[in-house]
Amino acid sequence: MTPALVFDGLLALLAVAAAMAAIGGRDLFGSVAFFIVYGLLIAIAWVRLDAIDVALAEAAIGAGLTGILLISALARVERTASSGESGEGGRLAKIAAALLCAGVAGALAWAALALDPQGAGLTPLISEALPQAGVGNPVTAVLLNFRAYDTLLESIVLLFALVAVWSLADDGNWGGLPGLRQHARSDGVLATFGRLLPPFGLVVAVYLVWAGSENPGGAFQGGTVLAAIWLLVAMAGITELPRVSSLPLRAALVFGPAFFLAVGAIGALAGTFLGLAPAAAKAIILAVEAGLTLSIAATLALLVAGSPQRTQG
Amino acid sequence: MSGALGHSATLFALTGAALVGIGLYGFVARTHLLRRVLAFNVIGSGVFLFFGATGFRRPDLGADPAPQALIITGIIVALSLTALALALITRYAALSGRSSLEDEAPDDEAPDAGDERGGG
Amino acid sequence: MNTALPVLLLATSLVPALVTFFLREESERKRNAVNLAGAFAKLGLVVVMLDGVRRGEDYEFRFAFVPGLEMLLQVDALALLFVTLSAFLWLLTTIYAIAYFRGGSDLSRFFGFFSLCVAATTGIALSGTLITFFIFYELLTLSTWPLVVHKGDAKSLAAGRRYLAYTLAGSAVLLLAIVWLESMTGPVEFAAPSDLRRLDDMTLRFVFALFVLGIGVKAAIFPLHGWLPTAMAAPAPVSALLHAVAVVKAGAFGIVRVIYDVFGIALVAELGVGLPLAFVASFTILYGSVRALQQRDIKKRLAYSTVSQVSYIILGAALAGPFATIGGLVHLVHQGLMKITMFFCAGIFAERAGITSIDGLAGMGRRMPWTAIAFSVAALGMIGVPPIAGFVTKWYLGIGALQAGQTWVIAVLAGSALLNAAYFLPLIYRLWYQPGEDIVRADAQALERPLALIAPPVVTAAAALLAGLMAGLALSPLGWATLIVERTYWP
Amino acid sequence: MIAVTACLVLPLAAALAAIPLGRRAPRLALVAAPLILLAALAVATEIWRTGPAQLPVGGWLPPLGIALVVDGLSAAFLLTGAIVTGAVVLFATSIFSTPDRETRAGFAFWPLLLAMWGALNAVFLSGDLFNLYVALELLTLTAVALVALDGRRETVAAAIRYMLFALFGSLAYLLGVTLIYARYGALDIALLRILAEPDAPTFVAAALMTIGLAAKTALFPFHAWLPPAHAGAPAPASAMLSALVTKASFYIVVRIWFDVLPVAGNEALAMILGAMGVGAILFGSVLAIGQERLKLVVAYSTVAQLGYLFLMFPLAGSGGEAQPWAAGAWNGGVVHALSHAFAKAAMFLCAGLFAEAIGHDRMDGLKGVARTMPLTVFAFGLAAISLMGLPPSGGFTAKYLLLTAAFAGGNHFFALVMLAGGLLAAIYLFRPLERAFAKPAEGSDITPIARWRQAVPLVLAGAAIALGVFSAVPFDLLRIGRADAAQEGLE
Amino acid sequence: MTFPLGPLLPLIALIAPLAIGLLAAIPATRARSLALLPLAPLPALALAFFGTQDETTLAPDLLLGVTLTLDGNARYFLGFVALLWMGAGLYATAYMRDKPKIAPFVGFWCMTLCGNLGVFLAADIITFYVSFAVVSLCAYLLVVHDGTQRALHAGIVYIVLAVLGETCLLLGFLIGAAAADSLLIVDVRIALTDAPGGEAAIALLIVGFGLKAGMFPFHVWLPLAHPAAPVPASAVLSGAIVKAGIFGLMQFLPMESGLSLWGALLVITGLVSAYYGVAVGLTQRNPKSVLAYSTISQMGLVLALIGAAAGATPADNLAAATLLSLHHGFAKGALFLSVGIVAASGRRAAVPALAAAALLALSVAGFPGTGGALAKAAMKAHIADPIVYWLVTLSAIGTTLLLARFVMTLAAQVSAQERARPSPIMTASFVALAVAALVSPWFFFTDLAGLPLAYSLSASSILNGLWPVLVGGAIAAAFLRISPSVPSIPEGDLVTPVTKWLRRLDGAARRGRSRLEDLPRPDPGVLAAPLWRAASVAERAFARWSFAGLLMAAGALGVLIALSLQ
Repeated sequence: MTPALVFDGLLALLAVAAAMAAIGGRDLFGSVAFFIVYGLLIAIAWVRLDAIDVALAEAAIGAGLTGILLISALARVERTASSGESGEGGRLAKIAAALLCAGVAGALAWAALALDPQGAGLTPLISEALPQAGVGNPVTAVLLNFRAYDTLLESIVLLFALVAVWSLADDGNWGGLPGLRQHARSDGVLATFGRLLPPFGLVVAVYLVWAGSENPGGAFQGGTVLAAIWLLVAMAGITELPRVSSLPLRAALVFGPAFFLAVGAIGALAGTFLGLAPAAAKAIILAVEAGLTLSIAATLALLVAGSPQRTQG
Repeated sequence: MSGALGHSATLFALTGAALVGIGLYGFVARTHLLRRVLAFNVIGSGVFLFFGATGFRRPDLGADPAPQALIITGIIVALSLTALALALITRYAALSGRSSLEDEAPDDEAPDAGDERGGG
Repeated sequence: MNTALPVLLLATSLVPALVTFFLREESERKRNAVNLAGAFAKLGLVVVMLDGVRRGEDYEFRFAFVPGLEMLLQVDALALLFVTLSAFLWLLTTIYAIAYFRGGSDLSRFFGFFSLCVAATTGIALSGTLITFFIFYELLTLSTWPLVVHKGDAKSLAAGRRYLAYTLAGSAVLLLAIVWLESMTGPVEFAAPSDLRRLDDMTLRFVFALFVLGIGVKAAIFPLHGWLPTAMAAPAPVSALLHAVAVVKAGAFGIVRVIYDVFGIALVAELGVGLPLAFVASFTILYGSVRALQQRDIKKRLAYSTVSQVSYIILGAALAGPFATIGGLVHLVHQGLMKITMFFCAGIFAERAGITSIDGLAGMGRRMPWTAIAFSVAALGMIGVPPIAGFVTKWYLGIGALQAGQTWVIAVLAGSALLNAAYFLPLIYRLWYQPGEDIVRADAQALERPLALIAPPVVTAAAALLAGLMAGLALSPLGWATLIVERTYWP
Repeated sequence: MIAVTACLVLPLAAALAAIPLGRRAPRLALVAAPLILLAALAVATEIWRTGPAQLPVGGWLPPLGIALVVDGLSAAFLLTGAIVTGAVVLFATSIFSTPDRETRAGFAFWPLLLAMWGALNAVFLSGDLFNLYVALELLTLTAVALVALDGRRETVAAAIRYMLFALFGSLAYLLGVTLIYARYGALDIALLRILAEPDAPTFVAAALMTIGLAAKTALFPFHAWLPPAHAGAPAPASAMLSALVTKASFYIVVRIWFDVLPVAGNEALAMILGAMGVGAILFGSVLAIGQERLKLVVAYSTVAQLGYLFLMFPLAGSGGEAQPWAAGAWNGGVVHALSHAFAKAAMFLCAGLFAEAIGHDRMDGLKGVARTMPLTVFAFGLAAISLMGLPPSGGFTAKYLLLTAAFAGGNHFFALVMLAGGLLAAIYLFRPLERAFAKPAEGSDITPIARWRQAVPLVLAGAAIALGVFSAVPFDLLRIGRADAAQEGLE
Repeated sequence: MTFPLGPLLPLIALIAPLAIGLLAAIPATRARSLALLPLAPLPALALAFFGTQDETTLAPDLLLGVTLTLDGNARYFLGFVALLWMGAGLYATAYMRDKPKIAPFVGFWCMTLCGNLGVFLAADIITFYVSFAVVSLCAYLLVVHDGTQRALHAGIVYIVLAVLGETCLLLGFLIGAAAADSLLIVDVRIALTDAPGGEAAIALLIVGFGLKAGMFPFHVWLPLAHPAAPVPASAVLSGAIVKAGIFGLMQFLPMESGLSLWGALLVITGLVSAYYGVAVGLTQRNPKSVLAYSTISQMGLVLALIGAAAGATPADNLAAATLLSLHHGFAKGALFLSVGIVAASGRRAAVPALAAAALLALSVAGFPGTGGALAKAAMKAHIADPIVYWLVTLSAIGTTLLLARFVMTLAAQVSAQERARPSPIMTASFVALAVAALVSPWFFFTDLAGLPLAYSLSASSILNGLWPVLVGGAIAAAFLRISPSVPSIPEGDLVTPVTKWLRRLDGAARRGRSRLEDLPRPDPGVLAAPLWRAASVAERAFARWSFAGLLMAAGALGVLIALSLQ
């Protein structure tokens, strides 16, 4: 029982406990809080699994952003709906559900144990093809070169999630300002943070995107940080999120995936769709990453802000 | 060192499976819609953990980058779906004043005894 | 050229149908022109083919749906018999319908489906494979339903519902039979019958029963005939062409095809399924006549008479001797001519004089002489009074039955002839010899207008008379039926 | 192959461009649609000439990179999707175009529709399991958004219920993909076909993926989300949902079981899928018969028709030696999916036009609509013919192939269920048709609809019929690159 | 369209009447067609006299191939029938001049004539059947021509029995033709004896033809129909049309093979008809119905003669029957015309008509010297069986009595206006037929009776013919004086009870059916309701996510288990 294994064991137990608390909790806000804790524990687990990129993503998006979304949704639902806390469904249904879920988990465990312990997956192939990928970090290589098509689709999914969220607005205030009015006191703590943090955030985001090509980081993580900064500024009341119908905003949102798609199309004209010549690969990947970061930041921020609720400032 | 880490891969795989089970229970059994979205995210992270763990069976070669990339993509997709789900739920709450679907008992009124009250 | 003709024959009613659908409601002249042109063209083609087929030409058109699953339009003598009948009667019914519906509503829709239905009937006649037959068989159901519900009132909708219930159930059974057979023996072609020995006898009998059940619905065999009397809610031209000629004949034609071309007479005899079918047909003949006797509404009585008459064809096919077959086939034409005349006249009585029940016919002989004459000639023909066409069928069926050793059949024929007399003679008697109400109805000239409404029944009555009188001619229905039997079934 | 890339890039580019364009999006869509249709056509002709093709994206060969696979099956679905979506785009320009100022629905509809089209093409072309996951998620996201487009309480609730089923489905599918990768270290379909072996991880993966995709295809008993969702969505959206979105996940199930893991499949699995199919046909039909709202009838009809698709699994491989064509059941299932796409899209567009004309969606409001909207009723009729599986429609060819396979394989029960399904379909589809043909109720003012808008569903319905008549071409197309498991079945 | 082969005269003989009938249909030539009526049978008469015997004319396109021929007896039948139609036609031109509905009368008159001639000329069974049907049907139209209530009632009875007769004939012909496998009457007759169901066929034919010839018990229509018809029509009905039945029996009954059983039965029914006709005839008041019953009686005798032929040499009997029919045709035709004339003439002008009628009556009774005597002699010469011989001779008494009754009732018919005189054409036609009746047997006796003329002049045969007439006359005279009250049986005797019984049967059937109809019929909608309710409850359950979620998890496990059962 090496100390690492003990740590991992503890970590796993803690995560499972947090998850059970989040799921079984009586108070909804408590559950969300436990969920965020659970997210961080999982991020640590990723570090233990030597997957730093994923840890970053899990922390930033899995725990952070999803947490914020849940909390803002909770606030809005609490205001309009009478939601109380109590167990529902008969005892019989509960036991059946528990049994079935255990069954599914058991099946998964059975499959996991039956896997070949020496399975190496695609590691050898990737390391062999890495030199032509134009980037050092294998994860970014897979993300933006070997399986660039997945990432392209994924970015479009994110963008259209926003379009879908926007489409749930009232017809009345279409074209208005996303999200609710923020009224932070001008001299309050939030306002000071709003003025202090942006420069640091900006630096961190740019670094994350730039470093992503060689070591953990990347467009998504950088974009999330930028989004956080923009939200902070908006919450602090310093700037107002642009109207939904403003053209520059929409251009910014669409720019990332559109540029990526354009790169792909040009590649196709030259023979293979999304084909990046090894020489120019690094430059192109970085350009694409930059574009993606911009769009992802805007999209994530607006996702948190939600559909347009107000027509004037 | 490598041996221990090898074990932790299976450990995390099992944790992933457990998380999927727990998340599934929350997703299916709880009627409050926000709880279901939360449970969905728990299952999601469980699946990714399971996937990541299976990608780390050979610590000597380092974590397999392919699963990592796929997991990052998965997280973004999960986020998008969660965002849409939450927007729908908020809109539904605003329109109907309910936090769970009509045909399912809202959390507070369901009597403990007997099976679920259908209808509605 | 030989492959083009069958398609052309089909097109002469398919094209007008599609064109009429897209014509506006008001463009009546264009619509009438298109339909009449189609009818004349079809008649012309039929004449050309009659001559060709007699000289031994064969016209064939193959079109593969799925490779191996073929649509085959084949013009053999049997097909031409049916096509000639439907072409000739389509022309007359179109003329009749134009006059009948002067000023009616939804006419583009009506004539569209009307021509489509004739196209389906032609398709059924020309079909060379079971699948082609089924396709057109279904097209017939679908194109006749809108005609049955044409009036749109509750009664015709109920009739339409009942019609669909019967015919669609029948087609499901037919499809079951076809697929069951073809899954074992591969696609079945009429001209080149594949050996059905792959299935054991019991299954073959069961499949044959399914075939008869499926097609029997349209042939209005008892107990599948329920839809025919209720379908009388449809307007007169519909019940004239469809329920006297197209639909029921398609059913009878189908059974003839199944017995002669799919199973083959030897197999039918070997399986011993011919006799039960003959029993069923005979029962239907008598049942139909008895029920007709009880009806007070003219069209209902004619409908039950159709139920009984169509089973003559099936009886002829079931007895499967050369004479019985000739009798069955020739009755296909004779019954068509006679029955359509009576439906025309019933339509005229209903439309022009508002008479639908039998008692209303009193004294109409004087007021509407031409209609009454046509009706009487057709009625006498149905009873089997020579020299009108009906007796030729009864003669051949009788001889055929005796040669097949089934003497009981002539008793059925006699019984049915008496029953026919029992329910038709009172009509003729009322027409001519019972004094009409004294209230002064519009004088005869006013009632029997326009000519286009009155001419068709007179023409078909004359045709029925000629078909009987000149039965010996080579090109008469009897001559052609004999040619069919001598050329294909008993060379 | 430029055409394949065009099929992917054009819709996604158009979707992205539609966001900033806002009010001018309909014009963009009208320009993009024909181009994409041309691209799909080019793909089909390309593989018709040179056979199936595999295109590694970014030049990286699998298992490292993602490969786009184009064979007969994908080309057929691409082309069908292009035609249906093209028609929906044309139809939607009359509903979702607001030239003066941008509205919420006007802004959201076009990007979502074009993104959905891109997702569909991505699914049909992708040869990588995880890539299929991402494409499937984009499809589900846009679908849920389109369902909730109306913003009414019922449609948002329906969208949430759809989302719950879809989330479970995607998680299950994702879990399956992870297990496959963990087990074989590869995600490419062609590679996996060679590597696959029947062992624990593969079984768990296959089970999860099958149930996940069954939920997304709304196969009985996981169908309950479909009717409220498809009936609530605006007409063009529900056409896309019923015709194509459900088919995408069905396409993936076919890929998995016939291309990736035929070796893992066994008799028991085929029977379970068959049983669920039978449940769908019977349950969906019974519920469709009782509905009062037309869109709900059409939605439940989708639930029923999807049942036919899954009958393909138990029947595959039992083609029988008598049939001249190979893989009858597999072809039948696919042709049924394609003809259902055309017919259901046409039917939903017609339902939309009816709702627009009479102001509400209840069926009794349809009285007399055949007189004022003949083309729409004709289109609805043609679509109904295909759904009932009556000739000469695509539905019939598919039903015939499935029936023949059922009989050749000896499982008569499935054959009977299919025939019963056809009859039940006739009941619930003739209820609206019957009201359309009825006499219009007094005082029901039906606002007239432009003829060109009525022509769009007619073209789609015509395509469903043409698929039946000219089914030789799609049949040969489907043969290109067909998995041999399609012929031997899953055992 | 192949041109008919063989001599054309038979065809013309048939087509001529049709042509004239057609003229009547066209309004312009309607008046002239009545005038041409008597000429209609001319070609047939010419054929009878000059036509070559046993020559077949074939018209393959008509019907199923019409073949006409003229054998021995047919020639005589054709001849006297044609003459009778001409006479009646002449009478009709006068009779119908001022009456309404000339066109239908002339039209159906000609069609009946054509059918009648066709019966005698037909060589194939189809033409025979068609002609027979045409005669039966068109005769109906003549019967109901006046349109009175009595005529219509008579028409109904006539048509019902005619249809029954037709059906019987059809069945008989079918069995015969199927056995003979040919349409020619000659082959059919030979095949009938040993055909399967041959006896049944013969019975059916006897019923069919007997009904036409007024054989008991199928005679009921005759006394109703003949009197109801206009005078010329009744003359033809009784004189010529009835003979079609007789000729049919002569053509189809297979005499050669000694059909003893049916022969005997025929003789018995013939004699029964003879005596029954006399018995009921005596009770009648209307002279026409008396004549009708006399026809039944005379035809009974002819049937007996044909029946007797079965045993002995058939050819002679049939020839004798032809002679008997010939004489009866002329006489009965004339007598019917006499009724018309007497009715149209005043007391004074009626005397010669009554005298002539009485003379004809005597001739029918067989008073020596008249044509009737010869015919009776020819008949008696060929009856071998003594009992039959005596019965036949005694029947002469009955006939005399009946015809005396006829003359009495006729006398009562004299028209009230003293000076009324029948039109000369009427009397001319009556006289012609009367003379033919009295004289023609003399010419044909030798070759038809197969006996020298001298035989009839011999003492024994005269005496043989005389005494029954005298006895009959005496009884009639006695009856005249004491004029007892004779019970009056309604015309058509058996018809009234039978119709009452039929009406009761129909009522019962109608009541039975109405009870059947109001049985509750299950409405499919009602049956489906529980199914639909159960399905919608299940649907609501499936829609609930907590249940559906479980279902999906269970489904996944189920599939997993199914797969791992490998």
